[in-house]
Amino acid sequence: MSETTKREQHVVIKFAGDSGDGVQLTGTQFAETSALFGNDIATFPDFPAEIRAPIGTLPGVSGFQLHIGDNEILTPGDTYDVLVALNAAALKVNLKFLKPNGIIIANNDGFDDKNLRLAKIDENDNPLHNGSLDAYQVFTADITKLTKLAVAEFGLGNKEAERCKNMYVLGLVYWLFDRNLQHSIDFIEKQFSKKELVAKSNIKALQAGYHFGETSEMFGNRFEIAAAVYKKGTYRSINGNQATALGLLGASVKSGIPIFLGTYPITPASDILHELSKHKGFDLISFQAEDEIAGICSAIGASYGGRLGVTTSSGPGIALKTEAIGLATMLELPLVICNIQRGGPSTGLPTKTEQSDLLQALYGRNGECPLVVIAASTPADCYEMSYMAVKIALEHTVPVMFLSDGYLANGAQPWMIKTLDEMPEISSHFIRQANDSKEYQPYARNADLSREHAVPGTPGMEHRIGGLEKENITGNISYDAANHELMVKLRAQKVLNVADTLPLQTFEHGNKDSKALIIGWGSTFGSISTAVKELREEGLDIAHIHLKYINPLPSNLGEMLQNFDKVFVAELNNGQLIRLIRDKFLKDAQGINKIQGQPFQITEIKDIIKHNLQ
Amino acid sequence: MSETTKREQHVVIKFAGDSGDGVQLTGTQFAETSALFGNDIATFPDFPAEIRAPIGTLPGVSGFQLHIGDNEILTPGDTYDVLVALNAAALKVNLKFLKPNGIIIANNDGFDDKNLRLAKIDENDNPLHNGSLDAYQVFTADITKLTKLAVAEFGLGNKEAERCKNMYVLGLVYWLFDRNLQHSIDFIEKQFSKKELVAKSNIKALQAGYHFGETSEMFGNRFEIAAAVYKKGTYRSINGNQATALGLLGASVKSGIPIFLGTYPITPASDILHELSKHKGFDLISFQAEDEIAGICSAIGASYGGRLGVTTSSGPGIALKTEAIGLATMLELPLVICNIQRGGPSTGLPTKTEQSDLLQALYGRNGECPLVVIAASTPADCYEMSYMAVKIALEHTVPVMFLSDGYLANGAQPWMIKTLDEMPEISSHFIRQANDSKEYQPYARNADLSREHAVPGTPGMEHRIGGLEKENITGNISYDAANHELMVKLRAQKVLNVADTLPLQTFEHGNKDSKALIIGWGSTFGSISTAVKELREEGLDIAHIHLKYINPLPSNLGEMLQNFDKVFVAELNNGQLIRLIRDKFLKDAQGINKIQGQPFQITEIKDIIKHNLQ
Amino acid sequence: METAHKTIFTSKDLETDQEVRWCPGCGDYAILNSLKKVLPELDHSKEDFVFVSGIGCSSRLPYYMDTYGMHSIHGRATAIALGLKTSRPELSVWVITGDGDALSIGGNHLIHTLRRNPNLNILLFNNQIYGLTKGQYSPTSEIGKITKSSPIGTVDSPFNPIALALGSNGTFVARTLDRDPKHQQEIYKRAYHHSGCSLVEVYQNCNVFNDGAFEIMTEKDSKPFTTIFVEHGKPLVFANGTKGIVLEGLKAKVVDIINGNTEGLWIHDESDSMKAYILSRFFDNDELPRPFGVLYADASKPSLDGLIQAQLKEKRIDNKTLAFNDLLKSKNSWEVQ
Amino acid sequence: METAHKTIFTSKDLETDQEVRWCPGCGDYAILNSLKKVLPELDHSKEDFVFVSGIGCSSRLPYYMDTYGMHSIHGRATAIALGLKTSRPELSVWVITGDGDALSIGGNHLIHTLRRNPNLNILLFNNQIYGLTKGQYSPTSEIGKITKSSPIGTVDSPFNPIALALGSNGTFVARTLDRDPKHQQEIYKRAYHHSGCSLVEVYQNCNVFNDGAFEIMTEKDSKPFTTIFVEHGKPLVFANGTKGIVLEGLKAKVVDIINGNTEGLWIHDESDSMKAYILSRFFDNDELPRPFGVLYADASKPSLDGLIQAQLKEKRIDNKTLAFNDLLKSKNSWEVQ
Ligand SMILES: Cc1ncc(C[n+]2csc(CCOP(=O)(O)OP(=O)(O)O)c2C)c(N)n1
Ligand SMILES: Cc1ncc(C[n+]2csc(CCOP(=O)(O)OP(=O)(O)O)c2C)c(N)n1
Ligand code: SF4
Ligand code: SF4
Ligand SMILES: [Mg+2]
Ligand SMILES: [Mg+2]
Repeated sequence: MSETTKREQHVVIKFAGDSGDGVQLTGTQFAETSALFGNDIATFPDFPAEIRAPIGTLPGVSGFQLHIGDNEILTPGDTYDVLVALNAAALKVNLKFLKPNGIIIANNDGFDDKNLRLAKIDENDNPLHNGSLDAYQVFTADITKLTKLAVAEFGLGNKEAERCKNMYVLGLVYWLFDRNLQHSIDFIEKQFSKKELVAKSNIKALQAGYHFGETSEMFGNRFEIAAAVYKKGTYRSINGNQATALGLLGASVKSGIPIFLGTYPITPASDILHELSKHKGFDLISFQAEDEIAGICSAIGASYGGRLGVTTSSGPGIALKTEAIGLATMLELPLVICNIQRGGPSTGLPTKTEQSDLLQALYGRNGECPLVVIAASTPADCYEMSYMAVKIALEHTVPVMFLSDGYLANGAQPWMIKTLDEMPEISSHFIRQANDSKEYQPYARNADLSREHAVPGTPGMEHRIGGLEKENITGNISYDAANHELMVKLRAQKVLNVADTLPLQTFEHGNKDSKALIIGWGSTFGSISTAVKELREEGLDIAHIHLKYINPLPSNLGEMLQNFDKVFVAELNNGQLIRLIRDKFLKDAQGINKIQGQPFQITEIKDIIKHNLQ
Repeated sequence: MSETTKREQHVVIKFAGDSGDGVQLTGTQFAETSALFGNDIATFPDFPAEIRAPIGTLPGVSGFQLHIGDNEILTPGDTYDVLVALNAAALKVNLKFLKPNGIIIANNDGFDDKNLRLAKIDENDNPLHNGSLDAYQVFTADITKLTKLAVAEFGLGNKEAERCKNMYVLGLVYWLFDRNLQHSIDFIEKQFSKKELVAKSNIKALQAGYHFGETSEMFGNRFEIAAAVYKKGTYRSINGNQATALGLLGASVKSGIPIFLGTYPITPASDILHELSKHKGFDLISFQAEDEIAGICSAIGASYGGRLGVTTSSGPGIALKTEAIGLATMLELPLVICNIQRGGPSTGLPTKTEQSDLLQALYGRNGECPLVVIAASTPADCYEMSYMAVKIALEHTVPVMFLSDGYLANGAQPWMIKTLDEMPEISSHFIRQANDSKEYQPYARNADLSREHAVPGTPGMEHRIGGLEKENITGNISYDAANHELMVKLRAQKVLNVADTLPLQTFEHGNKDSKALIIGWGSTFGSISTAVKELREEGLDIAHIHLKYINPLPSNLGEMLQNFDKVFVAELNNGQLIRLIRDKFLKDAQGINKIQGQPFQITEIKDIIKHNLQ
Repeated sequence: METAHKTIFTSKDLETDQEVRWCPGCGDYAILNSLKKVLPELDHSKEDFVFVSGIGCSSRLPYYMDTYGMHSIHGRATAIALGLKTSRPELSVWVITGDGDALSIGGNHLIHTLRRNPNLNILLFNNQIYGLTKGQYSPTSEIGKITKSSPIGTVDSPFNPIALALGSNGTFVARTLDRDPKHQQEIYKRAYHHSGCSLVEVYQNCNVFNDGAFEIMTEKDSKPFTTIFVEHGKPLVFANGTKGIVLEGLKAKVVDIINGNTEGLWIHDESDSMKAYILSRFFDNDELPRPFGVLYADASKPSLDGLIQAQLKEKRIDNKTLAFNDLLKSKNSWEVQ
Repeated sequence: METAHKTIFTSKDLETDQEVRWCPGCGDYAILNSLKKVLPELDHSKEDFVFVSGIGCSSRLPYYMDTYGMHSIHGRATAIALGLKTSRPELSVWVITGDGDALSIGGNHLIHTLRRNPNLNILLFNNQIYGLTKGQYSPTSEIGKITKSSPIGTVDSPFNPIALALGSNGTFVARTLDRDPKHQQEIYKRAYHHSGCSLVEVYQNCNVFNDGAFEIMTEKDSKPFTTIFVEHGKPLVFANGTKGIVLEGLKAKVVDIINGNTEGLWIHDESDSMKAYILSRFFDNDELPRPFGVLYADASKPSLDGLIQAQLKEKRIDNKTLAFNDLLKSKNSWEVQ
């Protein structure tokens, strides 16, 4: 073998092909194998809105972006080192983010006349041959043909044989990065345990791809990315929706209060439903309701009965739930509402990411109806934050809105597993047993203004609650003027009191005397943090605060902001958190906004800040 | 006659009784007669949430407050000069707002043991006899008995006879204020045209009450309130819901585009439906849908077809419409959404007034979904502002939220009628005729960013629109990143552009160099304006800005605020407009808030301001 | 499902300290009273009853019953009750709703609840009007009706709630009326004992906004001729025993009963869904009396809560903490030493 | 209602510049093609057709038809279409919807639209699955079904859409299937010509998430035995003429046809709502074939848009400005000089 090995600290690879080509699987497998190997990773799947968009077309391109490194990786990367393009459309769509001199691995068979036409490229202008890719290292192979040849012995039909090409490519890239095939072989065997020939063909394709890398001498060198240095512990790869499901479930186990999930499918939230409905063993009821309203209402009914009501959705579905969130606020029952945000308004961009439901979360209800709003910052953080959503809901007897988004939902990272013994205790306020000591008053309050809820079936505590204004303490209907004002203020204060139990805000980078401050929230953590780190390395003293608790805001936030003249608020929307910051702290904050259905690129943030500070 | 006449500039009268006693009618009649006489008036009906609350109880009390004067009257008044109490509960509930030395007219028959018990007053502690009312001028009569006697000749049943007592009281008070009975006699004759005996009995009761005032010498003096000096014109008395209905209808007639009202009943908005459904002659379709969602969606369908889609509701119903408002925003079709606000959150206080849906109006949708939001300031102003809602919706091809509230909805005032020739022109952007000159592009834009909508049936312009993000100009579905950002910004700018066509903001009182500024919006106009006027008379140089256009804000508002160090924002909520003011103008504004389901009292505003400025 | 040790209580124990706030003369009082009579006779303890309602005059009922109760939001009571009942199958959960609440805004939840068949008892107070919002037409108002929102008459033809319930696969569908407390009580007991979702349509007079809507079915003189009270296994007889119904093919016909001979008359069979449907369609034909009673009852379909509990039982994990920690690690985890 | 001067157009004129984005093999293609065949044969001009859809794979259809169209929000197409049709009764308005869109989130609008009877044509693409959201069960999925959201099987028993439509007082209820273009076209034409609300359930294969759901009803070998195509006035015959259906009392039974003798067989009568209901309930009985065709059609009920137009016509004011100004003054106005 003549190849050399290039050591890299981190590499970004983009697998792209037609949405029928199975590149999501290729990407996931590569990610998992790399994580198992010990790299840090961040992934970003990006697929068409259609189930099966027309084959070979530009809108039909499906992509899986993967960033692997030997130290902390916080984003899937701005630009790719390696682009794997299974057809012409995939190349055309993705080329703009390939680094200069980056590697292109192209499937010749995906650049025939038909594919060129579908990609709206002139048939006489095949980019693989017209010199337009001279700035890159291009490696081509007849991947489709080679795959079919490789699996011929198992006698699959033509289509089925062709479908193994994603494994062929995976093998090839495994070779390029010197990775072990075993994890993927195990996976294939399990996946196709009932279809022996398919399993064998896929394994053969995988191996053939690997061997092709080895024998064809097509690449000048291999890459080596050392394992990252991790703290001791047990790790797994996890995406945001899995982490959300597990955080909710874990909190339910820890608190001993089983979940009732009342929900309605919607992209990109559905996978939480899919995941949770696997876990009935935990006494979990998952109810796929007729619509979002029935979803949240059934969850309220369950909370009323002493379960933990949970509902999950995305923007359009949350819009439908707002009336019922008001009811839960009046009832002062625990409830967790997960909004996995996507591009809006209206149906918008269902498969794209955005942070544009924050104002809806904060203000989107009739009447004075404050809501606890918290947001996860990374895929793995969804575990902690959904857990916290449950904890706050149960301990403060309030509905809590947990915000995630499409980027977190589908993006994956290695995560050091936190078992339940490492998670905080959770108490709750359900009365389930008769208690003769004093008369039960449903709206009597604890010091933090939470209330005790006697669940139906508890003898001697029969009572009625509802959505009309209630008299403090007794809970009877009251139209009294002063009582209403009192109750509005109590409900507001109750939400504010949550801040007392939350961790104080800290700086991710910099400190209160830094030259400028950038505030972010939710899924932009990786991009902002990396951008700030790089800026700091370049000598700019920028501080970074990343908010996970948005209502109430951390109690020390005002103090932290005090000294700054220059405050940026970076969000994937047209300016929403910034309204809160300006309103609360009267800082002339400036927005860094992107509304493209895509996460921030690190350079985008850096450029704006540099431009503004110079 | 020994009585003297006291000249007053204005008097506040509260009629109160059991909700079965017909005090709303007494009040309305007195108001209309006074308006016809030429007084300025402001009314405030305040009734229980129940259809028929239990007779004689405290929650069963129904009240009608009326302020009449010989010059401009802007509020129903803080405290009463005269309290008419038809039973014990009515006295108990209302006494706290009677002025020292004020007049009480009490019906002895409503203070018997049973009524005292129902009012939770000790039977031995009748307030009419225990000296507790010594600070007032108390006049009592056996009104029930006197009424029955008066109408005995017509042979009505006991209950029916008793029911005439509201007319007896009306007669009595007419005498006290030296009013003519004719308007009420006409009214009774019309109302009971098919029940002659009932009509005769009521007229008799009315006259008997009047004569009792004259002959009993019970009152020491009569009041005289001169007619106000009005500009020449035709006047009528109008409440907010009537005015809203007429404003919508007038705009439809002016623009030539017939209304489709898709709605669902809810307090306090239902009367707009009731009023509009009387006017099918104007080609108006009123559709009482199965729910609020179908209400707004049918209106969107109608707008799509070239009608003027209108939907009306109150907070809880608006919550259900938010997803569809997003659709209308994406479709860029005209649509008017009327929110007649009530006390919230959730079902809240359905019959009480509040301004707590402003943040919902501004921000309560998923995604970046800006909405034009405008608010009426007085009952009569509902006519102009609902008219403007239509004008903006049609001319800018946007949905518009028109805000009113329970106080405006039911409160009445004299209004100088503005016929259509006095109202501004309204244009629209429907294409209904084939036009060969160029290819139709549904999302091509006019200078103000509005678009032309070819309605179905127009040959050669077939096209599809929807809630997914659309390519600019063509309207085709687009997931393109840059296009999405462009479209979000275009939709935002389109709303901002509305400000270019609106009147500039002016000061109601004071100017930009005044000592302090109070900003209000919507129905608080009367209270704030009166408070400021009085403060200015007392020597405090306070300015008042009253906003009717909230999104976009008037373009000169920032400039108007510039000089002020002290800015108050007065609202019937826990602080909503103030967030916008702080956010936009970074002014450390201070809230004056009341969340009691009741309008501001003038003194409440004055006290806070005085307290803060001293 | 019944609680093991029912505690004894009386109707009086069901009174609350809240004043009843319906209009004097409203049919809702009679329904409340019938319920108060029935509850003590059932197998649940007082604390195990829950009344969930939406919004409307009728939906105020829970405040007047000293059991557990929730007065929720308009149209959503069925969905809330479903969440509660599946979470706590040992409770006796009742939904109190109106024709607007259940059939207008809440129509979707109603039909889905019926098809899913949770063990709830739904009492639909049908007064053919929106009472609480002061008199607009409802989805059960007759076409042409003049109301506040239809000053020249409605153009919407109404639902037939019984037919709708049958078309939604309801497993227990019954009708009763406010003015017949005995019948009501019987029907409520039957609804309670039905395992699955029971829908009871209760004709209820709103004497303020729609007075007399059912007068001909409740007044002594006309009632015998306009109504028919069906009982399982008994012939369809009405008009004080002078008339009966026969089924000719698929058509119901009124016949005279001669000398008390009921032979050949339609024998009511609760379990026959086709017959139930034909009964439901008497509604469309003014010549036929309006049927009351249990029109359809099918005990064979398992209840939703039963099915859910069976799944939970089958899968139940004892040591959940252990299992959860294992679950965290189950998916390709790796150790870093 | 028909436009006076229909302009001629062909199926090809209905093509749009949008690429069709359904999965290869999806049943939706066949439905689109059948519609494209039917439209030119109807009485409206091309610009007078409007397709309104909700959200779902099926709801993408309007993009592929060069008529007017709106791809709206999930479940609300019927409500939007109602607003459009009553505003513009001269248009031919079609609703394109899926089993999730129409029966799950949109169930309430569907049943209310059916009872109100606007002259719309609703095509419900029933693939017994949520396609667009990648494979959760729908309200028509069979109980026990394993899907992404029901990994150990559903506990919800499904709707019978035809029974639901009849229970909602639908005036035209039909069923067809993607694999039979001729039949589809015939049914779509019938739906179009029905004055009132037409509901057509179309069995549609989702070959990605629920492949083969209707296979036994579409595949050559089994189709004759599992399906029955009903026609008004004709006996109920299936299995290539070897079997028929008789009605014994209220029960349908399969009988053998001897020597082509169809005497005594159930004769299909579209106007008989009871028979239609019994037909709808074949669904519950595996021994009976699934009926296709126009199961029920009642032309006697006036359409909502017709009733509304009649009211508007009756009340129409000519000089609206004058009338409006008068209206302003009508209520006790007074003059100040
Ligand atoms: C979301 C919402 N929409 C509308 C209303 C107003 N509303 C309250 S009750 C009701 C209808 C009541 O009718 P019905 O259910 O028949 O009850 P009834 O009063 O006749 O017993 C309406 C429209 C509301 N409270 N909430
Ligand atoms: C308010 C809202 N809730 C949920 C969704 C997500 N969603 C889109 S389509 C769909 C169901 C599609 O099923 P169906 O109507 O049967 O159409 P199919 O894709 O099977 O043709 C769902 C749940 C949405 N877009 N909007
Ligand atoms: S309005 Fe009608 S339904 Fe409501 S309480 Fe009064 S009588 Fe009863
Ligand atoms: S997912 Fe199913 S219904 Fe949707 S396009 Fe693909 S095959 Fe058709
Ligand atoms: Mg009702
Ligand atoms: Mg489907």
